[in-house]
Amino acid sequence: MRKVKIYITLKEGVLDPQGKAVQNSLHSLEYNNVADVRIGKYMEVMLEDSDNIEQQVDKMCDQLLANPVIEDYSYTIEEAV
Amino acid sequence: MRKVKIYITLKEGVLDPQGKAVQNSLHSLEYNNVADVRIGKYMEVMLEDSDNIEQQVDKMCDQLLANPVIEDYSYTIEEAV
Amino acid sequence: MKFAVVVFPGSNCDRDMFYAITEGLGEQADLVWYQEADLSDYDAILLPGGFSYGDYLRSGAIASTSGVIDQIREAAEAGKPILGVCNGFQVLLEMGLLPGAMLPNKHLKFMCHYETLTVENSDTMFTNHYSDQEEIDIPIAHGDGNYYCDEATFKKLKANNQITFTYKNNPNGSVADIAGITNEQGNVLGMMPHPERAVDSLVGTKDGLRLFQSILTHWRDKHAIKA
Amino acid sequence: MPSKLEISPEQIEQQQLYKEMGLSDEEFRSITEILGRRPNYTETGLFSVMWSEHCSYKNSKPLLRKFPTEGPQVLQGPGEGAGIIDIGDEQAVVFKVESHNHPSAVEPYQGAATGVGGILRDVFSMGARPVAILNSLRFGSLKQPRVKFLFEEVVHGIAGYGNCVGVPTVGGEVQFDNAYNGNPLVNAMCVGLIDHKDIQKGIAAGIGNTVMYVGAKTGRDGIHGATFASEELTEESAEKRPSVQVGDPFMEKLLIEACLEVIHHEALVGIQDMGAAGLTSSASEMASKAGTGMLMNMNLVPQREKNMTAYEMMLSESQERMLLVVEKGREEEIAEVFRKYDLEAVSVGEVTDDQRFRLEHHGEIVADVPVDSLAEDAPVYHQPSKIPDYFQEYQEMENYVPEITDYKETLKNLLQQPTIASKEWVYDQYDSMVQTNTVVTPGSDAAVIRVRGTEKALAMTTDCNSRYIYLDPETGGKIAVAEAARNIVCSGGRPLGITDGLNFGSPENPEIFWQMEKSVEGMSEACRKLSAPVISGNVSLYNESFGGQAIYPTPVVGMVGLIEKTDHITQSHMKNADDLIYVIGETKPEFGGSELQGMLEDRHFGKAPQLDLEVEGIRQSQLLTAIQQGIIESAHDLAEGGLAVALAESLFANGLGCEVTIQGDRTSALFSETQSRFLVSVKPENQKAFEQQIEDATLLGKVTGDGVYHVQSEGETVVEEQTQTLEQLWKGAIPCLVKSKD
Ligand SMILES: Nc1ncnc2c1ncn2[C@@H]1O[C@H](COP(=O)(O)OP(=O)(O)O)[C@@H](O)[C@H]1O
Ligand SMILES: [Mg+2]
Repeated sequence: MRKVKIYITLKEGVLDPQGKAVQNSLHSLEYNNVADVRIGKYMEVMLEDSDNIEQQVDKMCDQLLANPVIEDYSYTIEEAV
Repeated sequence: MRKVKIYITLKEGVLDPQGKAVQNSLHSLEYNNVADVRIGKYMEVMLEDSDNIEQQVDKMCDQLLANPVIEDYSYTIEEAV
Repeated sequence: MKFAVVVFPGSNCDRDMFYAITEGLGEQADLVWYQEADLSDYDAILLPGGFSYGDYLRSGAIASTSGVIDQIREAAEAGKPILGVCNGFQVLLEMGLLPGAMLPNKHLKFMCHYETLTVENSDTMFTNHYSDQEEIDIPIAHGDGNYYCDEATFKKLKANNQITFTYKNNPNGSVADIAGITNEQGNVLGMMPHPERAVDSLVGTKDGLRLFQSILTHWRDKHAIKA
Repeated sequence: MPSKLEISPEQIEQQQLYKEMGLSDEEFRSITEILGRRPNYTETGLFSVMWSEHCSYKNSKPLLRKFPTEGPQVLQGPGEGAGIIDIGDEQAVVFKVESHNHPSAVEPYQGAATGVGGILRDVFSMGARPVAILNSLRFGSLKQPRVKFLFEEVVHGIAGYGNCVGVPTVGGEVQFDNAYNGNPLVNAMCVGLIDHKDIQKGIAAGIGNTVMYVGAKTGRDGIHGATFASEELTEESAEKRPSVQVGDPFMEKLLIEACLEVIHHEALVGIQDMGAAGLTSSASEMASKAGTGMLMNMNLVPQREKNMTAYEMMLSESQERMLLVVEKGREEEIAEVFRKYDLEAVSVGEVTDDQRFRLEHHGEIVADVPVDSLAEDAPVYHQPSKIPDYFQEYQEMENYVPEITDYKETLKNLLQQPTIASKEWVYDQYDSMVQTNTVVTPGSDAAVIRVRGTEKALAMTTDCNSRYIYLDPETGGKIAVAEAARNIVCSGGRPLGITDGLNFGSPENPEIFWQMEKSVEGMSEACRKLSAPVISGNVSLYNESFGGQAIYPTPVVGMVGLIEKTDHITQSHMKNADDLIYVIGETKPEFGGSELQGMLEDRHFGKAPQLDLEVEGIRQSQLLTAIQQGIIESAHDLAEGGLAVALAESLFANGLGCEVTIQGDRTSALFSETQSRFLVSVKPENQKAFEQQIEDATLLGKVTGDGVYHVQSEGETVVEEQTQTLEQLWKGAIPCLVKSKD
């Protein structure tokens, strides 16, 4: 079994209303040293072992998990028990 | 400047309807080796240097970024330019 | 004229769309469950609002990978009118039939109320019953209606006259107040506001009915020419 | 909470583990008697949830019996998932209210969301299509950050769930008072429509028939939710947090469509949702109602987590689950219906003839108890009641009449009180229009939805001014019902019936039990007088925050009315310049519990406004007749803030003005909260007809087109202000409080 950790982030230049809102809230809680907040997704996908895991994950991300118009993705693959 | 990467995940045992739906969708796209999907949040917070960065981040997470009733969090802190 | 209303798991404006056609417009419509769909017999395809697959992951994303999508693509290529409203618009974006993507509303809240739209292009198969720059009142009801596209795409939309509706008072942060766009060919329209909720004056305005009448007029004209 | 089967019956008794589950010594003894032996761990769990207040109504039953529950229109009174009332043409309306106070106090988004999910299931499990949701909310002061957070998240949660399932949220109420600082109230009401022939019952009939389970898998969430809802909130509640349930509205939407399809299948015998106390209550109630027994195999229950015990499965409150009883041998036909919606229907047991409730797990019988002992034999307590000292004191107080010098400023301040201010910030987040039947969206008195294919429409509202009830529960209880009826009548409808959501503190406190008793008596009397029987309801007790401060007694009234013709639909907004403005009913100096009193004194005291149900009934029926005759342009009941506020609210939507003259004491004329009053506007040509039809109407003046709110008295201007200015204050108040940082 493999544990794939996928990170999906908004592309640079794409406005992040959620990140903005969180940043404002942090400021109002007096965390004044917060310079920027961007919010993305973090997924943990458990995959049964198979060949070409990387290719598969790339395809999943392109097809479904990320939207290439606004998002980038990256991932790491770990051995899982 | 520091870049804090925060990972927010649902506590074990808490229902993840989103993860379930994505898992089913991956199955219908014939990724049959997907055994489980859990979906959380990934945040990048840029912080101006200050003392006790860790303490600060912990507090932020407890107070606002994560919902301690159903979510866990972890983070890493990097030097940023 | 025969309309298909494609129903995905989690669609919830499918019946409203159905009634807009059958009672409002007085034409034929079927609710077509996404798995059983054979769309070849229909003259127009309607993708209704709602929360397909709970809007999990991204609004419209999961529906845009479901089996029926290929048929929708074919119908689009064949030049049939395809209308996606709200979640339907999101599905069209996720499919790539329309350019751009949806972000959460700028204030991060779901909003439901009437908005005034400006008809930016009355020369489409969806808007020929309106006049250019006419203002119409149509309800919105969405949480992810903040339309985004990059600069190059926007220029193209502009140049090709693909921007069909804009908001008079932008409620959600959309680029250039965009409320609805078509594809380059002009036969696929996606819009966030709900014309199907505005076809009967008892429950609101009738400003949406003319959108459906436009589709019908276009279809009749086309078939009259053929005949 | 330990969850091991190894804990022996002896240990449960000796270490009094049953107490942790909420059972008293007495109750444990009586369980032992019923069984003729000590219960094992699983059995103790079954009893603890079924005998909790939430499921058994053990403290409230004697009071609930006082409610009138019958009427020619009632098809199903209290007892099933929801009540049903005939609306003619072989159609009926189904409705019920439910509270989710405790879960919402701990996790407001999910607490509120799952509250909506639960009440929807109560309605569609009857076979009805849900057509509207309402919500009745109480919060503390928005100046407190925690309260602000609860408010935002609760609204967000209701929106998140209701919008997704495609049922319009059309109305409700939100009130703010310090009494709710530590304990918010979140009540949700669902209204459904059904054809008589489709009415379902939750029964497990037919020996040998199969019990099927549909929907979400069972996890460890919400274990002991029912018990939790029957306790006071303490610091430890925080520890019970893992019991928070997460809702899946997408699953719910699939369940709605699938269940409404499966009810037409002749192989379906009974259907019920798994609500509080999950599998335990649904299964045992279905068998008990049918006089049968049930044997379930826990290994077959779909499970989300590993190594779950029978105890955990039986007590789990995982959401979006339904239990069905199906003719033996036809399970596959039923499963087929659900499969279309990607739902799995699984056989988990069978109906037996022994009236016992038996559970098998890993080949062993892990519970074996008489069915009725769970569902029927819970103890009933007649709690002592005592008149609180404060009540005596308030009754003896001299009548309180505030001194006002600047009427305009007072009006402006009143319009910004969060309880009076526009709730647009709330209802804009709700999809109020999906299903395209909403004729009157939130913002008028009652919401109105049409019944497609007929000339009829349904008006619906929730109301409860808990300040009056605190001051005088009996009068306040009457007022709550009367006010709901006023809202229905103002919209052009005739009250059909009510559902009640009784939210109180601890019934073991005699003064609180007295509040319960008196308010139920008041409500009952009003229901009788106004021909609005109680067809369903919900009880939520132990609403007390850290430190034992009980909430104001808050018996929420959810009322539905029938509008015979859509032409009769009336709203509170005045429509045309030159229409005549009337107030119906005389005004007395009544300020006990008023919004003005709260604003000026920061507390409530004195007598509640009086109510004469006789007069109330006559005025309502006269007004309804006038509306049906078509001689009323707008109608609005006078509630919080009195005439001055009602007048302003009636002018806002269309930006009109008014030219009004008041008589007598100015403070009372403008701000008193005397009951049974209405503000109406009438076209000049209908003046005669109107005055003939309505006995005690006073002409106040007329609507003007200049957008100026103008009130005078004895030739002097008392208030003069742009309607738009007033509207901005009224609309801006809540968004401003939510945004403010302190
Ligand atoms: N929580 C809510 N959800 C939906 N609508 C609401 C809510 N709170 C208030 N409203 C709507 O705002 C309007 C005014 O509410 P309220 O002041 O309570 O009216 P009334 O005093 O006439 O009962 C009503 O139409 C009501 O349905
Ligand atoms: Mg009212």
